[in-house]
This record gives sequence, C-alpha cells and structure tokens, in this order.
Amino acid sequence: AESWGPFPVKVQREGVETASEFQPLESATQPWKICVLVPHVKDSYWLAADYGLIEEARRLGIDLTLYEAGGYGNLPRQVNQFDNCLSSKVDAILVAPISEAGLSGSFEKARAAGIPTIAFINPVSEAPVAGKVFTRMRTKGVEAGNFLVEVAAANGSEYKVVGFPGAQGSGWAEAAVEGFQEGIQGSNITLLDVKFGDTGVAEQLSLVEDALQTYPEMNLIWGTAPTIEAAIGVVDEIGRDDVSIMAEYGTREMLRLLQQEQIMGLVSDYTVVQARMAVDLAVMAIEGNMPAANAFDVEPALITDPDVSTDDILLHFAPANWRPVFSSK
Amino acid sequence: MTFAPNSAPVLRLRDRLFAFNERVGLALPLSVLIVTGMLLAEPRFVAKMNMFNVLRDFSVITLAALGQMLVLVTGRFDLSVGAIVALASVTTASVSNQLMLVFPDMIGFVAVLGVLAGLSVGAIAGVGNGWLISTLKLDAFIATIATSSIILGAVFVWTYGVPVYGVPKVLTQWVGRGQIFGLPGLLYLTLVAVFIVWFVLERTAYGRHILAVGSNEAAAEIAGISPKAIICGVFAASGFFAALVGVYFTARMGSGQSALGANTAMQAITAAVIGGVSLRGGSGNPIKVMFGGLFLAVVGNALNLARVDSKFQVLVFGVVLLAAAFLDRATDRAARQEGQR
Amino acid sequence: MNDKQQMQAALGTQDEHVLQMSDISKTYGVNRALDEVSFDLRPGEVHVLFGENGAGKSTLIKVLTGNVRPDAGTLTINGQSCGFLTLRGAKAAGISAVFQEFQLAPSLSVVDNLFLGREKTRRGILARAEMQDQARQVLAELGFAIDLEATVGTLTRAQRQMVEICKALLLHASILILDEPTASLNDHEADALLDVVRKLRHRGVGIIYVSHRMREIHEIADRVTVLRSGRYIGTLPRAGLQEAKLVEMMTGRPIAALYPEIRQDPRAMRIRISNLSTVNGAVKDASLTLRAGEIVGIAGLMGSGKSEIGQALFGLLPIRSGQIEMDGTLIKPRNPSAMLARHLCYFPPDRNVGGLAVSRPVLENGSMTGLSLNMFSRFGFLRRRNERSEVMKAMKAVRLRPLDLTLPVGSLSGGNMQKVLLARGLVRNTEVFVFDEPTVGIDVGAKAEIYDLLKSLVEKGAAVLMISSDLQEVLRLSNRVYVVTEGRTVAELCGDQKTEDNVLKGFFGHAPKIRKEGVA
Amino acid sequence: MTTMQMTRSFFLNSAVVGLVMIALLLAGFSAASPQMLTKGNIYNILVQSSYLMIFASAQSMVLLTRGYDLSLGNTVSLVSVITAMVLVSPWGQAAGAPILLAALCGLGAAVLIGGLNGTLVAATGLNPFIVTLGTMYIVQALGSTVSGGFPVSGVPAQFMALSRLDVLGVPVQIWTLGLATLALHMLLKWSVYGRSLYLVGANPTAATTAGVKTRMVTAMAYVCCSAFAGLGAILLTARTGSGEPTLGANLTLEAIAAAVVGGISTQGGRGGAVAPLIGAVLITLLSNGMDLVQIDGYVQQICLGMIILIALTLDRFRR
Ligand SMILES: Nc1ncnc2c1ncn2[C@@H]1O[C@H](COP(=O)(O)OP(=O)(O)OP(=O)(O)O)[C@@H](O)[C@H]1O
Ligand SMILES: Nc1ncnc2c1ncn2[C@@H]1O[C@H](COP(=O)(O)OP(=O)(O)OP(=O)(O)O)[C@@H](O)[C@H]1O
Ligand SMILES: [Mg+2]
Ligand SMILES: [Mg+2]
Repeated sequence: AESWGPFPVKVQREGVETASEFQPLESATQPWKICVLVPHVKDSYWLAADYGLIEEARRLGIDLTLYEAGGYGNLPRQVNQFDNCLSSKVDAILVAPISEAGLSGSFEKARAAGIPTIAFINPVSEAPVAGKVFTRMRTKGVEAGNFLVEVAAANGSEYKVVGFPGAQGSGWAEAAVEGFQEGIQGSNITLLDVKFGDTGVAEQLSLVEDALQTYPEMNLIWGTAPTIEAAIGVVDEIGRDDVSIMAEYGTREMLRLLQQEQIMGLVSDYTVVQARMAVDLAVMAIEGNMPAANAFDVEPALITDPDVSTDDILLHFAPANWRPVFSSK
Repeated sequence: MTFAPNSAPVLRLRDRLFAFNERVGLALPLSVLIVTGMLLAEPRFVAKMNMFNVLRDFSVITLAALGQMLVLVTGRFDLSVGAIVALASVTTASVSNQLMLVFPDMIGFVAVLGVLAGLSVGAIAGVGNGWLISTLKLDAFIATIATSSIILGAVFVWTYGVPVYGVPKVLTQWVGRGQIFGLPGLLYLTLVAVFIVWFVLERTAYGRHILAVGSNEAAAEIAGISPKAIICGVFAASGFFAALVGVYFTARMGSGQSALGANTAMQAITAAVIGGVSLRGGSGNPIKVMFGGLFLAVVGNALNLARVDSKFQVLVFGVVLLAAAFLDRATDRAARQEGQR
Repeated sequence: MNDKQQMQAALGTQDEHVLQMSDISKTYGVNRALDEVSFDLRPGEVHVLFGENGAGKSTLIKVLTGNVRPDAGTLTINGQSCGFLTLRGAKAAGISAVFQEFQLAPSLSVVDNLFLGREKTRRGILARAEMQDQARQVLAELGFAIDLEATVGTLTRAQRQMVEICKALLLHASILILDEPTASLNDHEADALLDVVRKLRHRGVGIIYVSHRMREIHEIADRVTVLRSGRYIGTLPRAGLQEAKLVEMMTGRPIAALYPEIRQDPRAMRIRISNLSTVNGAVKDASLTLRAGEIVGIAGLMGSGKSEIGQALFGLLPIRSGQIEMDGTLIKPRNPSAMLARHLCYFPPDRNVGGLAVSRPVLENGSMTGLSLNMFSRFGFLRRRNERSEVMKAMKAVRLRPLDLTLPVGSLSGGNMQKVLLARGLVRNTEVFVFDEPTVGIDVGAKAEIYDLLKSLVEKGAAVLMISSDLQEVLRLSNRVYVVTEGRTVAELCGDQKTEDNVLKGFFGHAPKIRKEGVA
Repeated sequence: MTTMQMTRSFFLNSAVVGLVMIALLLAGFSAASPQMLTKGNIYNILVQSSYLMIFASAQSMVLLTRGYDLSLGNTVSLVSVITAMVLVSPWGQAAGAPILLAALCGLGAAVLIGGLNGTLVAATGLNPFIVTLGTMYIVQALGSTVSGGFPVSGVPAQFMALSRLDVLGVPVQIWTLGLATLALHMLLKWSVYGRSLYLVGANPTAATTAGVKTRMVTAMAYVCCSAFAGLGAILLTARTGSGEPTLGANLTLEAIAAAVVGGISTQGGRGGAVAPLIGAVLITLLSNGMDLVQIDGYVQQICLGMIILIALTLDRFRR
C-alpha cells in the first residue's frame, strides 16, 4: 500500500474548483520535524488518521509527533499543544482543529512565527494555513443522497428517512444534512426529521428508539457510526426488516457491517489518504514547493460493494490490528 | 415558595403535600400526570414499542440509581459509575469473545462467563473505591473522579476506543432483547433489583447497618458495625449495578463499547435526588428512587416525542432537580419541627 | 458465651473481681486525662465513679468499652488479663455502656437503634416482632414510654437518654456502665432507673455508675471511687460515705477556696427578658433580669432549655414571642453580629461544635468576634499588627498556656481551649457576658482561673449571665439564680434561698414562687 | 514541637509537597526529553498554567467553605459565548469601548450565575452538589441556546491581542499568574473576608456564634468563584479568538483537581493562595511533559488520577 498516488483531487483556485491529481512525494530532503494535533484517537476514525500520518511519515523518512487533545471538549488543551509545538521548533504543524474559530489565535501565532501550518480532515475556511486537505461533509451528504435516489429508482422503493448526523453545533453534522437534502432533492425520498445528538452509543440508541416510535413510517436510517452501531440491534429486535441503514461516514466497523450486509453502504472520505496528503503537504510547505493551489478537496467514495479489495481498504481505514502510535520514529 | 402566612387550610394542604412526598414521593404522581398528558396529546406515546423504550430507559436509569442510592445513603458519592459501565461493557465483550475461540461449542457457558466477568470487574472496581474511601478516608467525590479517570484510561489503553465485537448471539438474544410476557426482560431484572435493595435495606441487619453508618458513623462503629465493610459494600454494589448497565448495553448492541456511560453518574444522582434520597445520608427508599427513575425516563421520552430540542431538555432536568431538592428540604424541615413539638 | 453462661460465670465468682484496672494512663496532647488510675468492680455491686467535670471518668469508661486505647496499664476481666480492649472485645467480655454523649443514629427508628449492631434475625431476615417484644419488655421494666417506631431524630433529649439506657440493658451484660444516665431524666424516671439498677445488682451484674447527684449516690452506691484531674484519689465504702468528705476528695481543697469571694454590686439594669419563647419550642416562658456588676446564674437539667435562653438573647435562635429589653429599650436580637455591636457576647457551651474553629490558630479564634472593629480592620483589610497585639493582650489576661498564637486551637488542652473562647469577649469592649457552661470539662486549676476572671469582670462593672449545669458553680458565684425547667423560669433564688435543695425542688416542679425582682 | 514533628509537618506542607513533586517531574521529564527545560517550554508551561490557575483559584474559594461548583465549566462556556457575541455584534462594535463592554457583559453573566448558586446554597442550606448540578444543567442549556451550539468567530484583533500582550517584556499571562496569586493571597490572608472564609470552612457554627455572617460569606464565595471563572473565560476567549459553547466542558473537574492537588482541603478551611498555583503548574507540567515524552493520552489520564489520589492521601495525613 506504499503507492497511493497519484490521487484524484479537486483544487480550489480563485474560487474555481478544478479536477486535478495529487502527486505524492518520493521522499523528504531532510528528516523534518513535524507536529500533528488531532482531537483524539479514541475511535477507529481517528485511528485511521493516525495510521495514515505515521505510515506516510515513515515512508518519507521524517520525524512526526502526534498530540491528541483527549476529546472534542478539550479545546484549551489543543491550544496548549499548539503552543508547545510552536516552541519546540518544529518545521511544520499539522492540525485537525477541534474548532477552527477556537484555534484562530493559534493560527495567527504560527503565521507570525513563520511555521507552516496544514489543516486536515476537520475543515477550515478562513484560517491562514499553508495548505489544507479535507472532504466536504456536504459532499458526503450529497453522495449518500444520490445513492439512495439511484437505489430507490432501481427497485422502486420509497424511502422515508430520519437522519442522525451527530451533535448540533459541530458544523459538519449540519453540513452533512444540507448535502443530504441536496442529494435527495426532487426525488421521492423524504427526510422526515433530523435528530441531532451526542455521538455516544447510549445517547444514539435512545434517539433511534424514540425516532422509530415517532415515525412509524420511517424505513431508512442515515447516521453516524455510533448511531448505526445502536440501530442495527434495534431494527433487528423489532423485526423491521424493511428498515435500511446507511452510514454517514466510514469507519472500520461500518465496513465490517457492510461486509455482513447489515448496511446498504457508507461514504468514506479516504481518511488514510487525507492524512497522508497532509503529511506530504507539510513537507512541500517546508521545502518550499507547495503547489499554487494549496487547498485540496478529496472526493468521498461511496462504498456499497461488500467485496472491497484489501489494497483499497487501506486507503480508507487502518489495518485491523493497528494500534495508535504517537511518533514515527 | 410563598404561602399565605397562618392561613390554616393552605398550611394543611402543604402539610399533606409534605407527608405525601415523605411517603411516596412526588415523582410517581408527576410521572402519571405526564403520561396522562401525553396520552391525550400524543397517541404514539402509548404505542407498545414506545412503552418498551420508556421501560428500558427507566430500567437503565433505575439500576444505576439504585447503586448510587446506596452510596448516597452512607453520605458519599460515586462519580465513577460511568467509567465502570464502559469497563464492564468492554470486559464482557472481550472475555466472551476470547472464550468463544476456546470453547466454540459452549456458547451459553461462554456468555455466562462473559457476563460474570463484566459484573465482577464492576464490583471489584467498586471495592477499590470503597477501600480508598473507607480505609484511606479520602473524600469520595474527588476520589471517585480520580478512579474514574484511571479506569477510563485503562479501558482505552486496552481497546483504543475500538468497539469489541464478537459478543455471543445468545447474549444479544436473551439479555439484550429478551422479553418475558411481552415486556423487556431488563424490566423484570430491575424490579427484582429494586426489591432486593428494598429487602436488604428494610429487612436485613446489613441494611440497618448501611443506614446507621450514613446516619451516625461513630455511633455505628461503637455498636460494633464496621464502617469499612459497609462502605466497601455499598461501593461494590454501586459498581455492580453500573456493571449491570454496561453488560446490558453490550448485549443490546452486540459489542463492547468504551464510549458508554458518559452521563450515567449524573443521571443516577439526579434520579436518586428526585427519588428523595438525602445527600446527608442515613435515609433512602429504593421504591421512591425507582419512581425517580421512571420520572426521568418519562420526561425524557415525552420531550423527545414532542420534538423538544435536546438543548432545552437539559434545562428541564436542571429545573426539575433543583425543585426536587427544594421540596425535599422543605419536607425535612417540616419533619424536624414536628419532632420538637 | 451466651447470656446465661455469662451471668453464671459472674455469679460463680462472687468473691472475686469481675474487673480490675490497674495503673491506667491516657494522655490527650498535653492533657493528662488519666494518670495511673486503678479501679476494680465486683459482681453484684454498684461502684460509683465520682469526680468533677473533666476528672477523667468518661475516659476511664471508654478505656473499658474499647473506645479509647490507654497509653499504659493493665486490665483484668473475669480473671483474664488483657492489655486493652477493642470495641468487639469489650462486647464479647459482656461489657455494655450508656455513654454521656449519645451514640444513636438519628434517621433510624427506636427499635433499630436499640438493636443496632446485634439485630435479631431469622434466616437472615430481621425478626422485627421479636425485637419489638424484647424492647417493649425492657421499656416496661423501666417504666419508660417511647414509641418504638418513632425516628430517633424526632425525640427529645430525655427520650434519647431512655433509648440509650434501654440499649445497654438489652445486652444482659455482666458489666454495665452508666455514665450520667439520669442527667436529663425527671425524678420519676430516674427512680425507675434506680430500681432497675438495684434489680440488676441483685442478679449479680457489676455496675459502674457515674453521677453528680448526691441523692442517687446515697441511694445505690456500694462503693465510691473518687478521681481528680485524672488521678485516683481514693475509694470509700458505703459505710463511710459523707458528702463533705466526698466533695473534699473531689475538689482537693475545702470548697470555699475554689470559688473566689466576688463582690456583687448590682447597679443599672442591663437586660430584662420577659415571657420569652422561641420558635423551636425549647424556651416556653422565660423571664429574667440582669444588672451591671452582678453574676446571675441559670440552673437547669440537661435539655431544660437554659442554653436556648442565652442563644435567643444573642440572636442565634428565632424568637416567637416575648420581649427583650437592653438598657431600658426594647431590642430584637437579629443576629450575633448585631448583638456584639451592642456589647453583648455569648460564649457557647461546646468548644468543638459551636465554639472554636479548632483547625485554625489561636490568633484567628481570638479575634473572631472583633473582625469588623476598626481596631482590627480598615477598608475590609486586617490590621494584622493590631490584631496580634490585642489578641495577645487578651490571651495574657486569661493566662493561656502555652502563650503561642500560632498553635491550632485543637492542640490545646480543654481548659486552655475554654480560655481562648473566653478571651474573645475581651478583645472587644464587651459589657454583658453570657457564659454557657463556662467550665465544662476543664480541670480545677483552670476552673479557678476562670472564676477569677469572672470576678475581675464583674467587679469592673460587667454584667454576667452564667448558664451552667454545675450546681455548685452557679450557687457559689451568682448573686441570684434562676431555675429553668422545660423552657420556663420557675424560680428565682437569692440570698439564703440559694441552696442545692431549692434548686432541685425547682427542677422537679415544686419550686418556691417566683419572686418579683426587687433586690437593690 | 519536636524536631521530628517539625520535619513531619514540613514534609506534609502542601506547598513543599507540590514543589517536590514539580521538581521530580521536571527532573524525570528533562532526563527523557531535552526539550523539557528549554526556555520556550518552561515559558509555555507557565503561560498555560495561568488559565487553569484562575479556574482552580475560583474553585478554591468554594472548596474552602466545603462546597463545590459543578457549574464552573459551563459558566466558562457561557461567558465565552456572551463576550464574543457582544464583541461581534454591531452594537458591540459601535459602542465606544467594545472590549470593555463585552468583558463586562461576560462578567455580569458570571456574577449572576454565582449569585444564583450562592443564594441557593447559603439561603436554603441545600447541598452544594445538587445546587450546582442543577445550575450546571441550566447554564449549559443557556450557553448552547444563546450560541445555537456554534462557535462565535470573528472577534476583533485588538481583543485577541490581549492574550499576546507583553508588559515590561513579561507576557500578560505570567502577570496574571503573579497578580492573581497575590490578589488571592491578599484576599485570603489579609482581608476580613478571607479570614471569615477560613472560619466558615473550619467551623460554620462557631463562625456564626462569633458574629461572622456565615450565609453572606458562603454566598459571596460562590459569587467570587463565578467571577473568577468569568475572568478566566474572557482571557481564554481572547486566547482562542472565539466564543466557544464547549470551551469549559472539562474545566470543572480539572479545576477541582488542580486545587486539591495543590493542597486545598476538601474538608474546608485549609489551603492558601499558592495551592491553586502549584496545582495548576503541576497538572500542566504533567500533561506537557507526558506529551513531550510521547506518553499516550490514555496513560496520561491514568497518571492524573493517580496524582489526585496521592494528593488526597497526603491531605488526609495532614489532618
Ligand atoms: N477526645 C479527647 N481529646 C482530647 N482531650 C480529651 C478527649 N476526651 C477527653 N479529653 C480530656 O480528658 C479529660 C477527662 O475527660 P473526661 O471526659 O473523662 O471527664 P469526665 O470526668 O467524664 O467529666 P464530665 O463529668 O464532664 O463528664 C478532660 O480534661 C477532657 O478535656
Ligand atoms: N441534639 C439534640 N437534638 C434535638 N433536640 C435537642 C438536642 N439537644 C437538645 N435538644 C432539645 O433542645 C431543648 C434544650 O436542650 P439543651 O440541651 O440545649 O438545653 P440545656 O438546658 O442548655 O441543657 P444542657 O445542660 O445540655 O446545656 C430540649 O427541648 C431538648 O430536647
Ligand atoms: Mg464524662
Ligand atoms: Mg446547654
């Protein structure tokens, strides 16, 4: 899985989006020191990111250190870690911000210090970064929506959906909903309701139970990974085999469920690739050969076929036995 | 609260209200009120499946609250129950998962062992808490925050936050989705647990000793009761009940989840306080706590069905909690004045 | 050993001692509570422990029940010697006790408390009926009327006392210890208890009895052992019991010497309380007057509500009805700080619970009442130099030992803690002093010093209200004495009327008529 | 006092214990990572501690009266959101001194919450745990409603500059650290109020009997706690540059932990102004050092729990 490129991306240039390809670096000219900040590594989504970061750093032969803030409630901690990175004289900082607004001070500081910053996975819009790579959550919503429209057209079913996109205020949950709405526009798919809520399994469990109650006509669940963990059991239990399930994003668990044909599909954002690209971008920024168009948009992949090849899997998810590693050395 | 001073009928009404709260608690009638209201306003509320949901929520809250109540009765807190829920969940899943590889033909046996393993780690963690609090005499509030951090850390070191799959189907079938006479199996378990706790507190010497330690620890010690044994016991019970919740979620979801239990401690304390448990220790009634759990479950469900924003739901809980505590305080004061007359 | 065997063992050793304690010592910090005390007990006798407050009686008892571990000494119980007892060991040896401080769980019912720690069970289930029967039997024997299902927290002090007594009797012990069991009982109830004690004595139980009441000692004592300042003074047989002798042994000097001659010179009326009653019902109808230059005593049994009069006057308890006049104008004591501003200070009885912040240093405790004065603070900030010098002055005046303002009060001896408490009145210009049990639990030396302090205060023109359970103290020091029973001032005694007899009559409801205040 | 007693009390002294622990951690971490003792890193630790220290000081005021403030974290979030919203509102921009105005609005909200907590605890005698748990829920609801759950971005650069201010070459946070400790020290040791706080914490009955207005003192402790928290929230908002509805999510317990680790007794009435300082530095150092030597976040969590237990046990021996 060492060769992952060239990888198709979209780049932004003066507000216009164009299709392009991302060409991975062969190696770094020096063992650069880079620092990565992620919200946490407490689930398999961020494990995939960890995998991509570490593997890519090892491939390029650079010295990468990962800091996790311990959860989305720990913004002050991420701000601290950003400062620590700045003062430990790293060559670049990679960050998946807990909140873009919350790190705006930090971004400014990095710019003032002349240290290139790359944002990845969690989108930023205004921040003065040297480069950024992410998938639009909105596009993931669109993909899921389009897919459902197709399926519905193919087998003539009429989907009544309740969405469980995640916590309100996270930004990405709202964006995904917007995209989903766009994706299903004009079709006979109805979005009955959207239930925002904390992405704990127990919380999602009661949301799903209550929604099945509130909307007896609902026959499709679209939501976060914990939602789906919870929903599988509930749907099975009440014997509603007419209820289909669609994952909002991809994790190793979702893939497993797909392979067991428990869910219709998932929309993966190439988490591993994004992480790898971010590392490459950092090296490019350090070495001064950052492409002029520095904002990369990875098109999400809709995975609906249970027989995904192993090579392909490693573009999305960490290997099953991957354990979090915090340093590439 | 404002009452017309010295106007007899009002006072009598107040006294009667207090007396009622003392005996039964207000959670039950309030729950009934909400249920009735919902029946009229929202026919889906009575749908069989919704009742199922309410009863299951009720069971989970009540189980956790029962353990918490025992700890509160001794005048202490247990904030580590959330961590224990996660620990028990992951343990049950891992143990049964591993054992299945060894004994592929004895699924029932494996499932039982898995459940036992989950429940035991819960109880053991509880005993650990109890030891810190009774022997080292640490402040329970902060000590359980610390152990909670340790337990959760350990759970993540173990699982990296990845769900543990491979829970035996029997567990999902029987524990997670089991039904008896058309009602969730967990409900019966909860009712039995309420009965057992009630029985222990009201009908056994050990229960008396728990109440005595909460009421006057020094006097209990002089009476030959070992506060250490009692405190370790109640924390073990609290850990055990939390583990029950964890095992149940595991069975229901078919996987061990380290992200469970974030709200369990606060929910349990809230239910206990609504159920009239005094934080000063020395008294607690599992039946009332059960009604407290029912109240929380009903309110939560009603708010969801009524599509109230989850942000406002939090507000409702805060207000309800304060009101319950107030009422209890007033009742208590009334009781004390009665004693002096 | 079951109860019966225990009893027989006790009876079988009629001529031996069931209990022998020799050279028991116990030190609390710098306070020597017991100093090589020896004590013995035979089966079937009532052995009275006698001594003033703080003599070490309760401590000796606690050694016996396993609550206190002695520093030195040996114990022999039923012929078996042991170094010291644990709580469990004491119980196993058949020792049961009624403590001076109640050991009850307030949120449990009376039955629950009676059987706490030794509940009767059948197959693990509480045998409530059985327990109730037994409890009822004991209550009947004692002639006490208490609702068995009542929550102890709602009982009066006297009722709690009864519960404690029943609790001890239910054990069928071979050694029964009663530490001031009648302190809050009325005559009738006390007599019933004495009957029970006689009965038990007859059955061969060895009884240790602590009481300050001469009448009881005369009625039931077989022997009396006197302690003073933690030391064994002597043991008198029943035949040699003389009150004067006992008192002299107790105080270590002819009584007059302990109590200074105070020149009482009643002048302007400072306080007049008329028909006071408190919201909590502890004070029902109290009237009294207090003049500058005199000490007025208030005597009453435990739980009579005498403390509450002082507390109401200081704004600590809400008042239901009645009037309080200070210097001729009506006042409403709202809170302590308002009363302090009127130069009135109340000194609470319980040094640990209500009086001192024991973990804080002497300095802070000493200046507690004066923080808002200009002397101690300006613009909300402390004037630490002034504070130190003023508190030092006050501590010197009360002869605090050691005179170190940085020590936590908890590390001082009882007497010195009391002095710190009293010194708070001296750091501000206090004119009316309300002392509640000013000498409780302190040694004779300290007592004398505190009396001297009272003397100097009064002779300088202060008005002193002294609420005390120590009858001698009240009678000897006061110009006038009010007797309080059940929240009412039932008698005012002055001059020759100030006798123990009159006070006791007052306690039990046949008091001389209240006189109109009119002593010039 | 004997020499042994003195030695004992010296080593049980919370400041000494804290400093020894800090020294040990510094030694350990610097052996493992050359980065540890660099000027930049030490500076970072101090700057980062200053925020936690303010919250720990806030919590200390309440802990001294044997209470807790569970609503502190949500108060921080609410204040952050309110301050930022005033700053970005046209009204805030238009007013002459928008920063001051915004800060005042934020502080005002904090004081109101503190007043509510204080009144409920002091006047009704309800358990502080329940009261602040109730207000915690309420404040959380307010915060997420006011902000709609979204961060409030776009605060003016002058406001953000507050957190990068240097006075006499020393960063504003270090000043805060010093001034806040000094102010707290003056309050606790030199003012009548501080003295009353200790007395109330050590023995409320005794304090009442001695004429201390116990209820007022207790209520004010909650107000001070919230006000302190509000101040910290404003500084933190300047640092992050946005109003964050989840800014304080984990600060409540962290602040209590820092106060306790520094030596504020949970039994009330003991511990001084230096305690939150030491506790905050210790905890920040712990997480900074473990980050440097690349110890998992999970293990860090375990270590933090252990440190709290050790601190509690030491406090127990001090009693
Ligand atoms: N727990 C304790 N800590 C410190 N000193 C104590 C303690 N208990 C008792 N003392 C001291 O020991 C001495 C003896 O007290 P003790 O209670 O035995 O007296 P007593 O004879 O029972 O007096 P009373 O008649 O008041 O009950 C007193 O000076 C008392 O202050
Ligand atoms: N611990 C208590 N709990 C409830 N009520 C009490 C308690 N102690 C006393 N009382 C009640 O308060 C009233 C007065 O009691 P208190 O003991 O303060 O009076 P006192 O005359 O000062 O006696 P003491 O000799 O103990 O100082 C009585 O009605 C008593 O029953
Ligand atoms: Mg005594
Ligand atoms: Mg009294």
